[in-house]
Amino acid sequence: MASLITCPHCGVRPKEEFTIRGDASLVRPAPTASDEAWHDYVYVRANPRGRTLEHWQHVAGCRRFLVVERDTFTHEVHSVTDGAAFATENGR
Amino acid sequence: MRYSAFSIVKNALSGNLKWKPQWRQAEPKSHYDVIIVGGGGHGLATAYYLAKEFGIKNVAVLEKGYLGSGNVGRNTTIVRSNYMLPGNEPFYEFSMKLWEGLERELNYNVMLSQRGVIMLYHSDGQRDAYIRRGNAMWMEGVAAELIERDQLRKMIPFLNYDHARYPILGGLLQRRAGTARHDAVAWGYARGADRYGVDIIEHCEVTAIRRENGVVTGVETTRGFIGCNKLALAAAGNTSRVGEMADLKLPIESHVLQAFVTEALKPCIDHVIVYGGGHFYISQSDKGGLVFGAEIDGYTSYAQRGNLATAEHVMEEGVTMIPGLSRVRVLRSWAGVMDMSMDGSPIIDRTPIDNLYLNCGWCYGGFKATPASGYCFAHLIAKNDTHPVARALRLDRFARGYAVDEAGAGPQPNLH
Amino acid sequence: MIRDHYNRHALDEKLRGAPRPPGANHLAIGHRQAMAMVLATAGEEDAVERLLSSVTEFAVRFSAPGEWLVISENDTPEGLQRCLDALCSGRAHILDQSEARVLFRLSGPSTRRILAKGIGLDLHPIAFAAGASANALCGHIAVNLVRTGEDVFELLAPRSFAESLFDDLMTMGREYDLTAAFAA
Amino acid sequence: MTAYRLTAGGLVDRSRSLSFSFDGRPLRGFAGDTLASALLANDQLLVGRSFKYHRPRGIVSASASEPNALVTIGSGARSDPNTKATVAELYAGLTARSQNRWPSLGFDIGAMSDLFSPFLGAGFYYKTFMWPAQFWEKLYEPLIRRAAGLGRAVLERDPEIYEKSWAHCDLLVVGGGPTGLMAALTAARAGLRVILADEDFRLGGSLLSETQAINGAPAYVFADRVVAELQALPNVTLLPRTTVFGWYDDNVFGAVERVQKHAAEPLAKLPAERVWRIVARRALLATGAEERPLVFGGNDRPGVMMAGALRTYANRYGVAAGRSVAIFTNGSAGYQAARDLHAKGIAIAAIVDSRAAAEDAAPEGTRVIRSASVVDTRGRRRVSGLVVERSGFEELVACDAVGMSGGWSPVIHLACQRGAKPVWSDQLSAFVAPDVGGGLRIAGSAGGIYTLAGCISDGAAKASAITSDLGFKPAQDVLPQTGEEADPSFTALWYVPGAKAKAFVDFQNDVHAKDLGLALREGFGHVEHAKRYTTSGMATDQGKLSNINAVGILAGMRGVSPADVGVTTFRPFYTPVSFGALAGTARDKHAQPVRKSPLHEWARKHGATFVEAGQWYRSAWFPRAGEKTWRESVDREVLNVRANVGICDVSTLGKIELFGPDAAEFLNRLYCNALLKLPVGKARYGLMLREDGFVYDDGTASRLAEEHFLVTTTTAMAGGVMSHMEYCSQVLWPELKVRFCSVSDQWAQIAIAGPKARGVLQQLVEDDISDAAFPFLAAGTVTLKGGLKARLFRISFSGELAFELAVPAGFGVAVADQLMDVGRAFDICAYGVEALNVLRLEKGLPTHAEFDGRVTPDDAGLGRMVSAHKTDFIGKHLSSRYGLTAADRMQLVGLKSVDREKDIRAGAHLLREGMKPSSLNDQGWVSSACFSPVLGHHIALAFLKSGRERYGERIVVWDKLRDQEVIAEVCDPVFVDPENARMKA
Ligand SMILES: Cc1cc2nc3c(=O)[nH]c(=O)nc-3n(C[C@H](O)[C@H](O)[C@H](O)COP(=O)(O)OP(=O)(O)OC[C@H]3O[C@@H](n4cnc5c(N)ncnc54)[C@H](O)[C@@H]3O)c2cc1C
Ligand SMILES: NC(=O)c1ccc[n+]([C@@H]2O[C@H](COP(=O)([O-])OP(=O)(O)OC[C@H]3O[C@@H](n4cnc5c(N)ncnc54)[C@H](O)[C@@H]3O)[C@@H](O)[C@H]2O)c1
Ligand SMILES: Cc1cc2nc3c(=O)[nH]c(=O)nc-3n(C[C@H](O)[C@H](O)[C@H](O)COP(=O)(O)O)c2cc1C
Ligand SMILES: [Zn+2]
Repeated sequence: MASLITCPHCGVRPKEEFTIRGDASLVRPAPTASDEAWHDYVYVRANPRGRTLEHWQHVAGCRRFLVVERDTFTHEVHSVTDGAAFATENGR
Repeated sequence: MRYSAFSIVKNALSGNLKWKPQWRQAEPKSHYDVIIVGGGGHGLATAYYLAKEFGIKNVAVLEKGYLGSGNVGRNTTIVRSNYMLPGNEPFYEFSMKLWEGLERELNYNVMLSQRGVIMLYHSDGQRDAYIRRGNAMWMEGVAAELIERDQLRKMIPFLNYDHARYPILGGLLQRRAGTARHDAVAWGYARGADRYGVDIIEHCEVTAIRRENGVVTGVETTRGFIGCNKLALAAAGNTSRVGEMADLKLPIESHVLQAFVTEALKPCIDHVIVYGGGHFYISQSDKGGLVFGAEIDGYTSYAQRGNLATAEHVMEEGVTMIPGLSRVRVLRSWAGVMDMSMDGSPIIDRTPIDNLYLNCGWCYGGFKATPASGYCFAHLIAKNDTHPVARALRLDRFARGYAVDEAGAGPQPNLH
Repeated sequence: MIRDHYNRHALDEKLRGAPRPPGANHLAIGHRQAMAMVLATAGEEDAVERLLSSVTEFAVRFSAPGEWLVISENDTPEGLQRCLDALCSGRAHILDQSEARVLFRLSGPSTRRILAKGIGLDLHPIAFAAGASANALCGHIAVNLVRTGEDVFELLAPRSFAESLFDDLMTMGREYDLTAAFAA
Repeated sequence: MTAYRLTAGGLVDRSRSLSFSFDGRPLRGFAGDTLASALLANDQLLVGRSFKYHRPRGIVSASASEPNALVTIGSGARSDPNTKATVAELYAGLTARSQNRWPSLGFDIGAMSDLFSPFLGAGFYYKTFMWPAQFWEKLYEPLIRRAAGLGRAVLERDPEIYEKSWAHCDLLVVGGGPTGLMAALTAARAGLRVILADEDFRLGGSLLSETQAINGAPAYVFADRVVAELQALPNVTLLPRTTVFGWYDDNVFGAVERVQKHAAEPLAKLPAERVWRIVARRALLATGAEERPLVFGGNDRPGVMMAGALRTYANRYGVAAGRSVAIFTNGSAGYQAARDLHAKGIAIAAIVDSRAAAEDAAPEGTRVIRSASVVDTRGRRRVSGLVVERSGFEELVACDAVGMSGGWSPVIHLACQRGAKPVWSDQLSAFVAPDVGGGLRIAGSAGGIYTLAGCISDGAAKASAITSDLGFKPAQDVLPQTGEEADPSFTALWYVPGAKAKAFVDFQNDVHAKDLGLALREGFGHVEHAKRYTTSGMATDQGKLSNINAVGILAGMRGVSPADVGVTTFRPFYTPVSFGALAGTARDKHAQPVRKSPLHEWARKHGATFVEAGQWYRSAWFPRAGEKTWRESVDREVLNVRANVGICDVSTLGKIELFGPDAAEFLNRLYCNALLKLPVGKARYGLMLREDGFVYDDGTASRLAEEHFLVTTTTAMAGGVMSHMEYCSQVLWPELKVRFCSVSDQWAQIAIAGPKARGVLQQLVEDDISDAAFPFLAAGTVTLKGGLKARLFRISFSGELAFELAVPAGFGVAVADQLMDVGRAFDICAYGVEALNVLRLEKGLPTHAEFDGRVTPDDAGLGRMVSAHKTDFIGKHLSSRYGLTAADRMQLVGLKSVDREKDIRAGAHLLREGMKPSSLNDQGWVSSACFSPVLGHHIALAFLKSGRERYGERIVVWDKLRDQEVIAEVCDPVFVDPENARMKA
């Protein structure tokens, strides 16, 4: 992972073409949600050792936000999906 | 065994056969007053100050690897107290003062070298930001100097004054800042704590935290269960994993930072120089290697290794700041896993669980904090009360809206 | 579009002076094409793609899902805009980019080796065949890349980066005596 | 004379003699030599001094593992310190100098430290030099620093160029010995895209030193044939002189090619070195095995070398390291070396074998001393004899060179760079690579196969397997034939007992066996601790020869197996790589791309001084004849804008165009102020927050049509805001029907500001732009005379009547020229970002100096912009936290020095009069300051605790850094035209 990402739209690309936004498993709370929900959304991270979902933007390519499922210890990438498709599928 | 020139001569004459281990290989006892998770600089310093300053000596430090295998043994050794925000500056200056007496206090030469840290600026805006910072330092009585270009040129002639992409206009200098020998800090504190009876238990990984009626009673480890009255976490880089064992939700991401060393060279770089046109920083170790680094790799990771793209970028910044580095060869690169907090500042605090204490979020700046962090954490554990210089570093600051955001980058750890 | 003293090219300064004869490896700088960005509206991506590929007056470059760069060597920016508006008829938003990008056409036997010095994409014909296009990084600059022939590639770069990219390409081509001039 | 060039043989080109020099001494060698082989041929055995004790040191190896023979090659700005003579290819005119000695290599004052070595054991410095405190920086540290370090870096600008390249392949073969060559050939014949990299300048690896025949011909001929076939294949890239230095995630390899390091006359168009980033579907490690030194007393004496190196010097370079060579071995390799040397006419003084019995054949008439140890060596600057001990008896064996052979270690460095730990093999008595997954396979001696035939077939077999794995059809080839050979064997010997002198483990860092003992005694017995405490394995060779012996010795002392000790972590770089190569072309002005505005040439024509703003160059001010300081120019520009009119290039602002039925809703959620009902044809100032409630960026939003918007961002945040918008639209609200695209590069944008702005502009614009027709904050399309369509916005960052005119980028210069032309009658001037800054400061408008990431809209005095009615926008919820709304927050205020002559400067802090400076008493800070030519004195914007309640208060502006203290009056931040009358005129 740390070297290459396979963008579903552009193919295999070097890491330099991407920027990382962070945890992709977080769901933005409703505006009326509790302070705690908002605090957790903005400040708390599961930060697992192992599989994680992360947003990588293909800034120098298609500029899409991708959801990269990868292992934070082995750096193996399990899947890469389009961020919008992921969000829609997960009912956001 | 006290160290001195005399002891060196005496031992040398008897074939150096009589030196003793610098700390005991302790066997875990069944129960301690305080267990500290993490045998890095902070955990060891905490144990040392707990015993020395607060009289709590029935303490164990549990380290999953060999002592010092974490970030204390892989950082670029810069110590400084040139912070801008009022929540940080008093704390780091407290640390700096402790550094200044540390070697005699520990009877261990940690090679604190106050050679000066200079941070270069490249634009008027950056200069103003450094002036703001310099004045914030002076607010705490910490000397800072603004070095203008001409003076800088005399001081450090080999910088890229004439062809840099971003002109070098000057720098902010803290003369008292510098470097300290990373490993020696861990070893010195370990030896110091050991002398007060602290058990340092290496190769002992904490795998679970046992709680009874909501109160921590001890830890499961790879060497069995060990009970305690108070549990203190100082597991830099692995904080989230250890915290999870007590269901703590933390404002932490683990990120990798790489560092590099060149082949050994005769003395050529006399200061710690920080490039403001990027994140590059460099100093020369006493062995002659140029030790340097720059920004983090940017993604969360628990692997202590970095990627080539970042490494190449670091070199680009290096030759841009010092063109003469071009032919110097880089010997080794390595990486450390750090816990990046959401505002780039550390956390020393109690947790929602009464006898569980937290020390984390040191990002890439916690080496310099080692003495103060240990001291303040020990203070907190012993007295259940935050040390005055660490008041801004509490865990609830995010909820209350008091982030200590030195970079002004907001809650995105890879931007700090 | 006709360039004249009234319309400056981003590389006017770089390419000032008498043109040198092109070498075997040559960088031609486009200066009269019209370009537009086509953004398909939601749900119309496939339809727009079909429409775009049904026309031969202009070239279509993939930029992102639902986004294409369209280049015409003959039309004016206004003409291209009209043509695309008519073609897509509400299925897409059309933005004139004629002034926003500079076209670099690299040709010659060493083009792949030259580009490999800046572009991480595998440019072997089995991986990137003639006609393929993509946004990619060249050195530190994001470009749109297309292979228009076995040894011919075009790069579209943002206008503000054009001088930098030009310098970079000339450095990359130094080993192969790369020459440069405005396209005929 | 002891070392000398053999009269015949070797792969050097005896017809091409090359002159070079060492420490000023002119010498000659042949094409095909390394510096080391040429030095040996000239009997120059002593080449350097060790790190700590400055002991005389000679060449030890013939490879990249060399710890001792480090020299500085070249001179002046082209000096390469710490270069290994053993891999430096000889060229005509090469100049080499020895290092770490003073005044000369032969006589070195530093060698005195050897006398004190008992006091300088491992880690001695941790125990002393602590008193008095201030002596460390002044006395002790400089001494230690000077004593340490090897070569000298000149830190001058490097005249050479470097570059990088990407490469993609099906199979990368690392190492071009028999294994690698066979593997590459097998895969290439099957049609795979193959890259073969070897750090040597000639492909063939150990075949170049081999005396065995392959297919009836000398081994090197076989190598040449394979290379010739590979070279002819279009699907093969051969990379000699290329070291693969790192294995990274996703099977990406870093490699460095020394393109011209060996060239006597380098070509200007080629780089000195080139870094390759190789993306390999599969890779094969065929890096061979390393021979181990033996740890015996006096083993660092010049002339004590690796047995295999002696063999290589004799066979490949036609050089004898001595006339009478003793061999000290624990296995068959020592005998092989002896046989080869003997065959070349070099006398073998004796073979000292640590084993009791062995089947290996010694050359005719050679004395073999079995069950024996070497306990010391004789000689000063080169070895003259060995003290051999056997059954309690010592004897002196005279010799002038020694070959030591301690067994073999597979070279598995690269395979273990990604976290996998090497595994101990009892059978091989070595650490081998674990299974590291399908991407990287290990073959030949790197995999513990030590026969030539075994290597050849293993290379072919592994390549065949990869070939089918990738879906190619492997060719069925007959393997080349080799002669009979026995698998080399040895009996591990970590430490030769009875040492009478220091027995070195790590030669370069002067770590000897006793240091490891000391480390263990002091509690540093873990292999990583031992490394750090003794520095074993930390030198420029990274312990390629020494690490395994250190492990063996620690294991012996701890009474455990080497498996229990383990090895230290392998890390990039396999061998050191220059900064220059890794940086490539991105340096100096090209360190980052430059962005230029479409009006850059226009500004240049008008004499602009440019300033870097992120990647952009922006015009800062436009000096005119007679103006001596920048302030004169800026003051003039400001006054002229306030009195007449000026134009300014604002093309660098980010511009994003949005379309779609939900575009308004989208923007409404993005900005904290209300945008939903923005009328068509209108622009509005907009403020974006981060989700944590602090200001992210400001700009304008204009509605060009019902479903069509244009937003601008600040120059600095253009990229960030674009990404942020993409995040919001793709990730947060994919259901919103909105499409957008950056149009920053399409438009040249010019601000026209000043009371006469309309007058000037109307000369160019066909449409009516009177206040009635085009009121404040109007936005729309206009037609310029001549027909060009342009966009016009009536927005102002100066407080004056102002417009921003956008035209397609290429027309920018022409339009700006026209404005200047028609503007002459209106006394127009060009102004830069400095004047822009003064103008906005006089008007109290915050910019990025104020928006430093810790500021809320209310802090900046923009609290009323935040919509209270919107249910949601980015940053809404967390804005209401206590800390963001507390009454004592710092708020934006204006400052005027009470003594109008005194200036206030940005970065100063604020204190109440009479209060002591301290973090607690800190009242705030000055964010921007300037001289206001309109007011005739300095003004500033500052953040002050509860500032808005404190207008009229006197405050100390405290700039200790520049030793300046000024009393200022706190005031409203708007210094000029608070009623906005001018702007709306
Ligand atoms: C490359 C790099 C460069 C840096 N440069 C600087 C610098 O120049 N200046 C500066 O001030 N700071 C620097 N830092 C940051 C600094 O090193 C760290 O902030 C600091 O060392 C962290 O505190 P520590 O020493 O206690 O951490 P560590 O040494 O990491 O200690 C934590 C310990 O906890 C142990 N542990 C974790 N989980 C468990 C468990 N479950 N059971 C038992 N033990 C466990 C770990 O093994 C580790 O030894 C740098 C960091 C890196 C990575
Ligand atoms: N006599 C003995 O006891 C003995 C012991 C072991 C091996 N051998 C012989 O050695 C030979 C081994 O053949 P092989 O092909 O496996 O290895 P080899 O030693 O012939 O070739 C290895 C090659 O890899 C290159 N290399 C190593 N690391 C590299 C890197 N990081 N980047 C680029 N190049 C790198 C080296 O320059 C070398 O040319 C066989 O002939 C075997 O019989 C003999
Ligand atoms: C300040 C400093 C200086 C170092 N100098 C050297 C050096 O001279 N030689 C060397 O091999 N490694 C050096 N290292 C790197 C260590 O060998 C090691 O890589 C690092 O401590 C991380 O440990 P690891 O690689 O075992 O994970 C240095 C490390 C630090 C922090
Ligand atoms: Zn993509």
